[in-house]
Amino acid sequence: MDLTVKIGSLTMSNPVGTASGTFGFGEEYGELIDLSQLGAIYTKALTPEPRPGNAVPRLVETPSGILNSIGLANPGVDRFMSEKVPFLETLKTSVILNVSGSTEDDYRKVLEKTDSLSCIDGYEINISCPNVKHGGLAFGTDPRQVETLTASLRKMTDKPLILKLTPNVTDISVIAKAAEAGGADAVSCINTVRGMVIDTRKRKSVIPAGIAGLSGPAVRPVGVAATYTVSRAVSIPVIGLGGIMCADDAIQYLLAGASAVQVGTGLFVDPQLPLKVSGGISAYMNENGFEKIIDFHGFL
Amino acid sequence: MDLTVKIGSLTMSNPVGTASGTFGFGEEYGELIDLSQLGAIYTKALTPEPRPGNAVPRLVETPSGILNSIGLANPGVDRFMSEKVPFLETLKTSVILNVSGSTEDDYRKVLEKTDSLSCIDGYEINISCPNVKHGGLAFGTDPRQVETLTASLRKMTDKPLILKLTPNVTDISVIAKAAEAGGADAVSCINTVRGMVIDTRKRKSVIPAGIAGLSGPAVRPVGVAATYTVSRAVSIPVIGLGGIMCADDAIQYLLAGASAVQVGTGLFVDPQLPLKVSGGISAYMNENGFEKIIDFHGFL
Amino acid sequence: MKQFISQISDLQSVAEGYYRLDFQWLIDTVPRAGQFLTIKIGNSTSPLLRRPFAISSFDASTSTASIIFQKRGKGTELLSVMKPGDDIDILGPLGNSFSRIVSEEDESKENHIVVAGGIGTGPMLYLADELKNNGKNPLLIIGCRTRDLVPYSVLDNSINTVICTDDGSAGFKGTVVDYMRSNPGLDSNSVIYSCGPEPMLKGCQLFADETGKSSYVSLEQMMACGVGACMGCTCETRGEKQYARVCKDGPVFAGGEIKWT
Amino acid sequence: MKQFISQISDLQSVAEGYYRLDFQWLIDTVPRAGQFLTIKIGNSTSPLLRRPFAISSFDASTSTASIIFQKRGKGTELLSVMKPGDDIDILGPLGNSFSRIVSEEDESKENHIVVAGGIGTGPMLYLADELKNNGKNPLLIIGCRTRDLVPYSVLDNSINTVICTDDGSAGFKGTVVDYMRSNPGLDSNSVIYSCGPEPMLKGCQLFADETGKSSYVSLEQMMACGVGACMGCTCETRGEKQYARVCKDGPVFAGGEIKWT
Ligand SMILES: Cc1cc2nc3c(=O)[nH]c(=O)nc-3n(C[C@H](O)[C@H](O)[C@H](O)COP(=O)(O)OP(=O)(O)OC[C@H]3O[C@@H](n4cnc5c(N)ncnc54)[C@H](O)[C@@H]3O)c2cc1C
Ligand SMILES: Cc1cc2nc3c(=O)[nH]c(=O)nc-3n(C[C@H](O)[C@H](O)[C@H](O)COP(=O)(O)OP(=O)(O)OC[C@H]3O[C@@H](n4cnc5c(N)ncnc54)[C@H](O)[C@@H]3O)c2cc1C
Ligand SMILES: Cc1cc2nc3c(=O)[nH]c(=O)nc-3n(C[C@H](O)[C@H](O)[C@H](O)COP(=O)(O)O)c2cc1C
Ligand SMILES: Cc1cc2nc3c(=O)[nH]c(=O)nc-3n(C[C@H](O)[C@H](O)[C@H](O)COP(=O)(O)O)c2cc1C
Ligand code: FES
Ligand code: FES
Repeated sequence: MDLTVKIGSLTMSNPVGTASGTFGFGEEYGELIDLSQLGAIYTKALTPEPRPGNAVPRLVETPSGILNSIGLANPGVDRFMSEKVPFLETLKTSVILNVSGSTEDDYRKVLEKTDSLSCIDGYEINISCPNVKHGGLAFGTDPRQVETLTASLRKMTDKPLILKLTPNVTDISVIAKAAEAGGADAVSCINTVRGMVIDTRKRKSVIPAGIAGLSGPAVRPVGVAATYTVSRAVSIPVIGLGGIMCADDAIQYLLAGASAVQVGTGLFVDPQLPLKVSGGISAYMNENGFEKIIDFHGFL
Repeated sequence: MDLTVKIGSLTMSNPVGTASGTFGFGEEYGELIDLSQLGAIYTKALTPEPRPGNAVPRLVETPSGILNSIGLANPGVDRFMSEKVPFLETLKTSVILNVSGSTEDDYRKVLEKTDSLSCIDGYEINISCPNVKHGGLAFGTDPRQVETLTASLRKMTDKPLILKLTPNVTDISVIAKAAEAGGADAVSCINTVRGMVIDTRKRKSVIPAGIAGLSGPAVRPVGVAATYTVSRAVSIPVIGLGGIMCADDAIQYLLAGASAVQVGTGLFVDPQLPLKVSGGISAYMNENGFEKIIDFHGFL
Repeated sequence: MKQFISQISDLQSVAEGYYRLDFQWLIDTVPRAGQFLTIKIGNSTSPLLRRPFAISSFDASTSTASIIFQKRGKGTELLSVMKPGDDIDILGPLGNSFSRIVSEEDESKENHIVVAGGIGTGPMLYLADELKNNGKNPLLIIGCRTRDLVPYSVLDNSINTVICTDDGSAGFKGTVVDYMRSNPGLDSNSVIYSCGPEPMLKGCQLFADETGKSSYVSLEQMMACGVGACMGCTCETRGEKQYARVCKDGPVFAGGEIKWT
Repeated sequence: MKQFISQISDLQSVAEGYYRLDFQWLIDTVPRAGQFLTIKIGNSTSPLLRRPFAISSFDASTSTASIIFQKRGKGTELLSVMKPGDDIDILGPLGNSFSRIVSEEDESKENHIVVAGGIGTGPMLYLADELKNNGKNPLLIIGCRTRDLVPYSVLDNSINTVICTDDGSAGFKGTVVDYMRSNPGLDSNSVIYSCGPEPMLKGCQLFADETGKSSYVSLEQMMACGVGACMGCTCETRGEKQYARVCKDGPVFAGGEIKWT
């Protein structure tokens, strides 16, 4: 039985990674989970400059989900190099750097400074960020912007380039095709869903920033639907995520067409979850006589 | 204290109605809830021809939500006239007819045949339906189609015209503005969110139709965010719904900018919920010294 | 039908993974065999929907109703750990009942074969009881995979009962349909009532058709409202794309009305 | 820090709406005052996140740890009805502890004033205990709205304790800060530790600043991961838009580090 997954030139040891923003740069969870058994670590978003993040509270629980507005809090690329890279260099696990920005240039700057690092095995481009040059609408909502951005980054790196799609669009398949046309090696979906919670006592949004991002099991059906739609629109691999809380959930994504999955919010409930999920996927493959991850595809 | 709500020429006795598709044409729940205390009954979708609906199962539970694909099962406008109208005529409650179709003509046909009925107090136009003449993309995803459809229906009726928005779009405010430009008296949001659940044992979608509609508390933050966004984009009233399970949830919608709310999935859990919600809204108004529903607005 | 908060008077395991729950029936309407109720389990949003269960017995003298349920998912798991005295939120009685559907002609027949399997056992115990009280002498046939699943403790000695197990660990070895086939004594002037897994229902229907018996089935389907409003729980009936609501038009149907697939 | 499944050894109400939960501490690391753990409550997806609680006592001889919690929402409601013997899923110990943050100079001072309010009571009982075991003679000041909220049953007689109630129904009438202000005897060479509602923390900080005392606070914030990975639980610190993670850099901070708003 072969659990490996190929994304561009990279081979991950198994399909289960940790979702960006929920696992930091890997260090914090190191005491709780054997990092070497992860298929991949998708890091917290990195921007050229350090970002302090948004005002608090940044989190609120919703029915079977959480709403967050962290505000891309991260140390910036320079402190990343000095503070995070030494640890990442000790890992054998695939490390995918999640990159964010407010302009195309921001993304380029991060790639420029990090492309030569051997501990970075690929990039996941977070296009849910508002593009300040285009009236603040997220990059990921406009197929032309997505294609241009992808093509521009494609020229800068041979490492796997994964475009991370937002579900907050009319037709996610159009965006996925744009990423493919721009030269992406894969797409991942979904990023968080737009949501809001109001404190009726204080009569204001619980999260000061207002509209924020919904994740967790509440949005799993949304992620599975997006994965299903996207995997029928493109021929590059799709990485599925959103609300995975057990192996069965991950298997839904694989059957929907994903080649790999990520565990995000689920980690907060059970730090061991990624390993349980990959164990459960092997067990399912065993029971069903599947040899490779590709055997999950084509049933729907 | 004044709980009434004006939508176009109609005054509803209170802001809490029952969401389309969850309350039939009012009859079935009559034994369980005092219909005269509802702000409004939004009926099941009506199409010109009878529709049997989709293959079963049509429902599956998801974390804090349900996924449905009823397929607009309804008796068609002719049987509606003979089978449902006599009951509706006995009611004092406002009745809003939810209208669906596959072409603009379908919507027109329903209005044509029903506009003279005195028991119909207004229309809610369900534009989440795929437009067969436009490649099957939902009417509600294209602002031009929405404006044209609204304008066309506007000419046919003086009754309140409520356009029901789908959350499955990049920018819901653009769609809301199109409805306003076409002459809508109000918009309601949200219809269900695209979702999918896969049965990993059978390796197929639980719901034969594949992608279906997610509702219930899981999507409440999505509905509140949409209501917030839409109420800032248009000056006509907004009717908020999605996942209301208690008065506090409804108050979130009102504070977000809604002038009225609907209870859908919540009815399945507690048939008395609409009355509890309107009771809770009055209590909140009392405690906070609010005189009218409009007093909820302007805090965010 | 009414929604009411009742108290659990008893909760007992009756077979491996099966429980009988007794509770106070606080409204006047007397529930009939085939009718069901829905229970809101817990007060979290997950599980969310009310869960439907058929009534398995009703004692008018003590106003006690009961259901027999199988632990299947999180809803029934939570239900199985409740305690006597705990509140439960009931909506019922729902659905049509056998008495409303069975034709007068069939009702007056001599032989009534009541076939139960798995989670269909509850309503069929009640139906057998109802038939007995109406002066009939029903034959109750219960099919189980194996002996541990037979709810011996809730069986009524005064009702003629046959146990069938797939593995022969109790009673007749074989399915309920195997049993009926191997008993040609059952004359064609019988009525078969069945509730249980779909293959069992289909088997009973086929057997009834072949041997010229009447057949009634009680169906199951995912439900949301339970009162006929949402069109979520339909089953396909004879005729081009015709659907009936299991919760309101059923759950009991004349077997011939259903489009078996 | 480790994740482990433990068993509840005791669960008692200690004041109106407050409970003390004792459980087996199954790992080697000894938890320190100020540290906390997170508990996954129930196995539904709602409540979803693990809930954080500070350790309120630790008995090495029996490997028993405890928390004191207030019933606030659905998570703590579910926790309050659990029973001895039930499993609980613990992740801990988390956070930095007072012992890691308090400077050597402050540690060596004579006077230690431990101020607790509401859900901050647990960690401060433990801190007072720790100080006592280190040979200090701490003064514990507990602020409550009213008498029924005072957790008398968990107070240690050997620790000098002052109760303050807003309504004067027990002990000193007034806030903890009122009490400190009205006792000018507290010399400036004291260290104040506080945990509780934010206004109380701010009050303690202000009082410490005014009277030249050292001040340490233990903060609370909505948490998701609890281990420093998600950046969800930050608090603003001195300096332009600087944030620290309450779960990892805290929850204990030198009061002067925090930007009070
Ligand atoms: C009219 C009717 C009568 C029933 N009578 C009985 C009975 O007497 N005894 C008994 O043990 N079971 C009965 N059932 C089935 C029972 O409702 C399900 O087993 C129960 O809902 C499972 O809930 P869960 O949370 O434990 O499982 P889940 O994990 O939620 O689901 C397990 C299975 O139960 C079914 N199910 C879940 N929710 C519903 C729902 N709202 N409506 C219908 N099916 C659902 C699903 O198809 C699923 O495959 C009846 C169902 C219907 C429709
Ligand atoms: C470091 C730390 C130590 C704590 N120690 C204690 C303690 O010793 N005793 C005690 O009673 N309480 C303590 N709390 C608070 C406790 O975590 C909350 O009261 C509890 O999570 C409420 O859960 P709920 O489901 O009952 O309420 P909910 O209805 O979910 O929420 C009620 C309130 O609790 C807060 N809350 C909910 N979830 C979390 C979370 N994941 N993280 C932080 N806050 C949350 C929310 O701000 C909300 O206003 C501590 C919190 C933190 C961060
Ligand atoms: C606290 C938090 C922080 C996140 N930060 C990022 C981020 O920096 N970059 C990104 O692409 N996605 C980020 N996400 C989105 C997740 O990676 C993931 O797409 C989403 O949460 C859905 O998956 P889940 O339901 O498994 O959490 C974040 C999510 C959470 C909950
Ligand atoms: C079973 C079911 C049937 C529905 N049918 C319709 C419909 O016919 N027309 C319509 O506009 N919306 C329909 N909806 C959408 C609801 O009216 C509502 O927009 C959505 O469910 C969100 O609200 P809720 O979370 O309160 O249910 C249906 C929803 C459900 C659950
Ligand atoms: S469950 Fe709603 S119609 Fe049957
Ligand atoms: S809760 Fe995640 S960083 Fe503190």
